[in-house]
Parts: sequence; structure tokens; C-alpha cells
Amino acid sequence: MDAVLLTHPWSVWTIIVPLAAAVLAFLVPRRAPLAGIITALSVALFVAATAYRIFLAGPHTQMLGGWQAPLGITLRADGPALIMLLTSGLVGLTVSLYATGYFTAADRQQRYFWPLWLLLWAACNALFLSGDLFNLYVTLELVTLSSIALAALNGSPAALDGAMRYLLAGLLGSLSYLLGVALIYGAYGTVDLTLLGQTVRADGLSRAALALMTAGLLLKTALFPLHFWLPPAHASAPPPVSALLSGLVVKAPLLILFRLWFEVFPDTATAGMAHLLGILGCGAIIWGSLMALRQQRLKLLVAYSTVAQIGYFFLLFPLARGEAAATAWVGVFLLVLAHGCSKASMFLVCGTITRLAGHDRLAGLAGAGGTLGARLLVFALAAVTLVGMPPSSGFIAKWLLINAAIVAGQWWYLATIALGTLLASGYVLRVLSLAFTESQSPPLPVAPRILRWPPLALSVVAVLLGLAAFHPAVLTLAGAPVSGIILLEMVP
Amino acid sequence: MTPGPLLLFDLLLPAVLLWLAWRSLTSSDLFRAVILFIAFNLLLALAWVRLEAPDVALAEAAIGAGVTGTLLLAALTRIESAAGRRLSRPARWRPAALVLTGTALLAAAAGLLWSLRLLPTMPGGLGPLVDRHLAESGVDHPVTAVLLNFRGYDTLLEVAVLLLAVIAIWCLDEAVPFLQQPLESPLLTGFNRMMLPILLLSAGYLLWLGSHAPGGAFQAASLLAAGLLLALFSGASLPAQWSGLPLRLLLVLGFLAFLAAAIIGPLTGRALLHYPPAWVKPLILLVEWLLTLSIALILTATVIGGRPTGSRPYPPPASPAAEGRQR
Amino acid sequence: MSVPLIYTAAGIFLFLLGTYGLVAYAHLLRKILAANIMGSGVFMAFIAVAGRTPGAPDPVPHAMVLTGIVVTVAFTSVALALAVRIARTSSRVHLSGRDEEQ
Amino acid sequence: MDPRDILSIVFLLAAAPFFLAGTIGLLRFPDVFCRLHALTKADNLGLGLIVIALALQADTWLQSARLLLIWLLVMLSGATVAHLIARTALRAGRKPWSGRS
Repeated sequence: MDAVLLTHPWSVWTIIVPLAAAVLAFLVPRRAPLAGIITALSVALFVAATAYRIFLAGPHTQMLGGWQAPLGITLRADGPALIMLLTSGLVGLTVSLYATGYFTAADRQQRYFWPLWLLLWAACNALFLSGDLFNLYVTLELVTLSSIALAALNGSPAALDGAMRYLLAGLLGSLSYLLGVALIYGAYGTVDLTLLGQTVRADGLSRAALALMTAGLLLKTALFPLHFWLPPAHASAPPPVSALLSGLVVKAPLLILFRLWFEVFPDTATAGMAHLLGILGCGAIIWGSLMALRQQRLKLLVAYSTVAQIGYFFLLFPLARGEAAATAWVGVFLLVLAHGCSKASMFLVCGTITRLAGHDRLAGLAGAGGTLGARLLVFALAAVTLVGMPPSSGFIAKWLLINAAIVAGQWWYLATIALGTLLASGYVLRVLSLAFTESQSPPLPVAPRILRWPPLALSVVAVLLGLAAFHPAVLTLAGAPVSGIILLEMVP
Repeated sequence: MTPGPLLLFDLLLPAVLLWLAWRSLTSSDLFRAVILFIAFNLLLALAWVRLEAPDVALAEAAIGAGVTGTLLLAALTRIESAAGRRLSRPARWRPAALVLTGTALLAAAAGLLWSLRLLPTMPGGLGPLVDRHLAESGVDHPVTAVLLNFRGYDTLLEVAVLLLAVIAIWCLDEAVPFLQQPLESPLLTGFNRMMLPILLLSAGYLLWLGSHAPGGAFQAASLLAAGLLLALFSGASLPAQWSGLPLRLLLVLGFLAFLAAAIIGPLTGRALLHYPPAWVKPLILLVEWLLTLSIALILTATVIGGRPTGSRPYPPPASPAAEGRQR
Repeated sequence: MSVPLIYTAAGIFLFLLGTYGLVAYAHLLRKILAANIMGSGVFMAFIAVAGRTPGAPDPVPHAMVLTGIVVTVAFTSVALALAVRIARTSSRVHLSGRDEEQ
Repeated sequence: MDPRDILSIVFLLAAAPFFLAGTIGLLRFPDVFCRLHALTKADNLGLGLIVIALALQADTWLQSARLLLIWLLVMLSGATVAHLIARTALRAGRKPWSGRS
């Protein structure tokens, strides 16, 4: 039994199964939800098997077609990829369950949601596992195109507009990335990440290529000030789609950035470049939080909160240079997992509230006791992780980041994290305070069970992950480009 | 390649390409802009030939100029019938923004050009490695070997992207005809009668050629798509009972076959896309043929630009001759 | 200056020209056109920069550019369908929030 | 120099004026019908001459035959497309240029 468990390439099936299911869902729309649920369960299973294998036998690779790099493409199942797969499995399973209840059979949206989402899922998993610069381009395009189609799913003018913005920004980003890949191939004659990591020279050409690829990926991951396309696209999509876009899709270009900066070009990137990204991250945290505080619609508030949370991920670039590298690395990857779960849960709650109340204007939700109040409690539970209160996974992640900032002696990042947390509690409390406002709004119907339980389960998982963060933390470092001890307690 | 007698050509061609691109971007009439863009793509195909990339040249002429050109023209017609005809000029910018953007672009150009001097003088490409393993790949043409075997995974995902495009387009809208009525002309009838078989034949030829010379599934598929579009513009249409499951099945057939071939590996203890040595050739051939069929339909579907409605794309044909042309 | 470098430089200029067009024009069709020109520039730079190897041309970048061309067509077709849909639902051919085109 | 090469050069040189004339016509003629006239007639002839020049240089008969086939196909589609464009223009109400204005 163990022999099979420890040698079979389980991770490959997280790509193949959704691909095949997407085709089936396209062919037989009536059976699409069933295909989606079966896929969701099996992907979760395959992710678990991959985790088991990495935990016991370490990271592993697979040469596709039997061709060794640089001729062929290599898939790599290592720690960073695994954390992304875990996020993908958790968010994907929950959103799939929710979507079976959200979209009704008579709905045209359902007919296209499933094939598009399953393709997106396959693309995300393929991207997380890819170890090849050009293949990353193809998977990234698959991710972007399916996200765009999903963002435009409900066909409202706002959604179409948001999708178009997303598409144009995405095209600009991916072509910039591809030009960087072209320069790299011209200089080194390979696009394999591992081989490049051994041969890249820290010269002007590498810097130019890195700058091009980074610029393109920043646009795709919507780092401030390149975030202009994200709030309209995320806020006007159907809620299950918003959950996927915020919880899963923004992390795809992020992982490529991490791989580029820490595996391929560790010596090329200068401290100045790293701090530039860190400062942009700080800008994102503050700007996104302030914008979230000012929003009048619940979904836009959550979307701007994503702009802010993306900022935290970029603190890795300056903080992972030095002795705190492993601490910052684990912190950021835990944050990816925590944010994925909590943000997806929040968008799903938004969806349920909008379904019940018919709108998501904050002013109109005042006095939302009763059924709506229960939804807001789930929102609050997800927010515990988002804000980073103990004992949630968000707390552990931020704690590690703060430790890393202290060790690195970079106080301004510490200050930004603190300020960001404060602002986050501000906008979350703004929503929660609604539940306690007096008003005479008529009582609302109870939401169906399938629209209530998945977001709750996801936010509970996000909190509980904080209590069981040890294994994910260890797994994050399997095959990671940084090493060292995780500094859990640091007295300044 | 060193500058030789063709130096003048090598200076002129990029210059003309840049000029065409510039004109296509700045001409205020969009129809003119699209035509200039098609001319740009055709000349680009010439540049590919000069750069010794005949496969890319074929694809550029067929897909870049042909399919993209058709897509743009079709979209332009639809947009103008929905929103009216407009001239397109650059948005009015504040001078500061203009200066900033201009400086950024010029700085990027300078930086990139300056970094080119660091390119190694004797780069090591993957050419020799491809040649060494060509015999095991199942095909004799290096580019096809890379596409369908060495980097077949890229191609698998690329076909997924194409399929995704059709699903996305179908999700967006119903098919809107962009011709008020089918093209009709006695000449066209005769032309179709001759050209459709020729297109079918040359698509098969290109596909067969792909195993040992420039050509292959994508180029063949665009020829086939051209034939389908020609028939469509002349008034042919898909019977309503075919536009449901049968059409969807044909659209995904190539991808499904590719996917099925890919998982033989993991099911038999090999890597994904690792074909059993004895089956390499027939498997690749089968996948390639089915891919051509599916891609041709996918390209056609993208030009039609919406999900099938089940009704006829045009009002009933004006002349009895149009009936005879349906095939 | 060798021949591939001329084409590499031309590719880079095409890329930047397309970037300018994508940013400067509001009409969606023009933006899509500009993105295609960007793409052509990238592909040209890719082929040219890898075309400096002595002997037979390297097939790998050729295959990659073929993939790139097909992916770009897929993007273009979705972008155009989206633009048509926007024109049909709201009778405009630019993104909201921009000045009406003259 | 091989007489075949000389012949090729002669045909190529003969082709150039036709393309030049066709292009000038396309740019300078007053309406769509005149332009079509210039383009299809002059360019088809020019292409024919180029095809002959290249066919002389081909290694095998098959290659020459394929070059000729290209010419035939271009003429065929040129004629059809020209007719379609002219017909569409006429139906759209474009009046052929009559020498005045």
C-alpha cells in the first residue's frame, strides 16, 4: 500500500481529473454539478495523497513524456506547490459545494460555470506544479482566460466591463512576462527553473528579463498601484466566482514571482528591487484597507480587502533576505492558505446575504438580526483569520512575519503590518456593527442549507489551521529555496 | 547569419513592419487599421521566413493574418452595427501623463536594447538535443516533434485554451450574424465548387507534411477552417439537429483524444504523456488528425462568435441557387 | 550588428509600440489590435534572439512561438466577443469611466 | 552564368513594373472599381512572371508544378474576391467613376 502511495505521481491527477471533468461538463450540462462534486472530492483526495508523499518521502519531480529537462517539461511537487495545492483543494471543494446550490438548473450561468471553473481549477493546479518558464506562461494564460470568462458570467454591464479590464491587463502582463522568457532563452538556452537556477548570471540581461517578468506578474496579481482592474472584476462577478478569483487566482502569479525571485534569480535581484516590492506591498496594505473602509457595498469592501491582503505577500521579498528567510517564507505561505480560506468564505457569505436581501448595500443591511445576523457571524469568523486574531492561521502567519521583520531589523514593515491589522479590524467591524443596529427591516427567509454550511466550514478550517500549523509549516519548507529555523518567539 | 547582400532587405523589412504597425495603431478609421494590421501580419510571415522559421511563417499567414484578420473584421462589423461607426483617436491626456508614459517606454526601450549586448555570442540552443532524440519522437520534423512529443504538455494545455475560448464565447452571447445575407455571386458558386475540395486536400497535405517538413495540425486546421467559413459565408449552415451534442462532441474530440493518450503514462507506471515506445507513432498520428478536425471547428466557432441558436443564421435564401450550395 | 539582433530590436520596438497603443487608445478594438502587435513583437524577439545559434535553426523556440500565436488568437477571439457584447448591451465601445470618444 | 538564371532575372525584372503599376493604381485611382481593376489585372500578371522565374530555379518538376498551382489559385480567388467586392460596392450604392469630378 505504502509503496504505491509513495511512488505514484498523485499530483498529476489534480490536473487531469478537472480537465476531463470540464470536457464532460461541457458535453452533458445536465450532469455538470455531479461531475463538479466528484472532481472536487477526488482533487481533495489527490492533494492529500501528494501531501502524504511529500511529508514522508520529500519533494519529487516528474519528467513529462519521459524527457529530461531541458528537452522536456518537469512537474515539481515541492512544499510551496503543496501549500498552493492545499489552498486550491480547500477553496475549490467548498466553492464547488456552494455552487451546486447557488446556480439553479434552469440557469444559463450554471451551464457555463462548471466547464469554466473546472478548467480554471486544472489550470491553477498545473501552474502550481509547473517547473518550466514557458509552461508557466501557458498555464497562466489558461488561468487568466478562464477567470475572465467566469468574471463575465452573469453578463451584467458591470461584469462585462470588469472582465474586459481584467483581460486587457492580463494580456499586457502575460506578454511582458513572455518577452522576459524570450530574453532568458536567448541567453541560457533553457526554460527549466532548476537548470536556470544553476546557470543564471547576475548581469544586466538577467535583471532586464527579471524586471519584465516581474512587471507582468505584478499586473496579473494586482499589486498596488497596478490593482485598478481587480475590484471591478472581483466585485461584479457572481459570488462563487469572486471567491475563486480572490481566494485562488491571485495566488497563481504570486507563486511564479516567488519561484523567479528565490529559485531562478536569487543573486540577480538587488536589495533595492526587493525593497521596492516591499514598499509597494506596504502601499497596497494601507491603500487597500483605506479604500475598503470607504466602500458602500459589501462585495466591493471585500474586494478592496483583497487588494490590501496581496500587499502582505510582497513583504516576503525584503524579509526573506537574511537570517529570517525561513520564518518569513513560512509566514507568507501560511498567510496564502489563511487568506485563501477566509476570503473565499467571506465572498460566499456575501453571496448568501445578497441572495437573501436582494442587494449588498451596507446601508440597507442595517439591523440585520435574525437570519442575516447568523450569516454575519460566519463573516466574523472568517474575519478572525483575515484580521489575524489568535488562534487562527492568520494570526500565526502574521506573527511569523512580525518576527521576521524584527530579526531583519526592518521596523517600518512591522509598523505597516500593525497598521494594516488595525485598519482591517476597522472595516470588518463596520460590517459587524450592522448586526447590532436597530431597524425595522422585515424578516428575511432562511437560506438553503447548501448556501449556509460551506462558508462556515471553510472559516472554521481557517481558524483551526492555526492550532495545527506545525505540519503545514514544515511542509512549506520541503524543497523550498530558503532554509533555516522558524523563529516562533522573538523578544525585541 | 551575418549581414550580406540581404542587409538592405533586413533593414527595410523591420522598418516597414514598424511603419505598418504604427499606421495601424494611429489611423483614425478602424477599418483601415484592421486592413493595415492584416498587411502587417502577412509581411511578418515574410520575416519568419527570413529568420528560418517556416513553420511559424505558415502559422502566421494562416492564423495571424487569416483567422485574426477575419475575427477583427467580423467584430468590427458587429460593433458598428450595435454602437454606430466611430473614429478612434487617442484619448486626450494630461501632458504630465503623456510625458511620464513616453519617458517610461523610451527608458524601457533603451534598457532592453542596452541589455542585448550581454547576450552570449555563442548561445547553446536545444537544437542538437532535439536532433539527438528525434528518432525516438515518432515524427521526423523537429518542430512537430517538440510540439507533439518533447513539449507535448504545452500543446495539450494550448488546445485546452482554444476549447476554453469557445466555451467563453458561447457563454458571452448568442451567435450574431455579421452578414445581412450570405454572399452571392455566380462566380462564388463556381469558386466554392473548386476551392472547397482543394482546401480539404491541401489541409490533408499540410497535415501529412507536418511529420517530416514544415506544416502540421494547426496550419492544416486553419485551412480547413477557411473552407468552413467560405461555405458558411456562401449560405451553408449546420443542420439544427447537429448543433447540440454532436457539435460539442466534435469540438472536444481532439482534446479528449490527446488527454486519453496522455494518461496512458500514469496508468502504466510512466510519466504523463510518456507513450509506450511501440505506440508512439500511431498515437501521435491519431491525436494529430483528431486535433486538426477539432481545431478547425474551434477556429470556425470563434469567428461565428456565439453559441449556436439552432435557428438559421440568415433569413431564407433569396435565390434557389443558394440551396444548391449547401454541403 | 548581426541580422538576428536587428529583428530582436525591431521586436522590442513593436512590443513597446503596442504597449503605447494599448494604453493610449480608448476604443476596445484598437486596444485589442495593439495587444496583437505587442504579441507579434514578443514572438519576433523570441525567434530572433534564439536564432543566433550556428547551424540549423533551433526548433524549440519555433514550437513555443507557434503555441504563443495560438494562445494569442484564443485571447483575441474572447476579447472581441467581449467587446461586441459590451457594444450590444451598452452601445459603447470603450470601458466605462473614460471620456466619451470624439 | 547559367542561361536559366539569366531568364529568371529577366522575368523578375519584367514582373516588377506590373506590381508597381498595380500598387500605384491602388493608391491613386479614384474609386473602388478602378482600384480593383488595377490590382487584380496587374498583380496577377506580375505574380505569373515571378512564378515563372522561380519555377525555372526549382529543383524538381513537382516544385515547379506547385508554384504554378499557387498562381492559379491566386488568380482564381483574386477574380472571385474582386467580383464580390465590386458587386457589394455596387449594391451599397457606390456609383462607378465616370471621368468627371
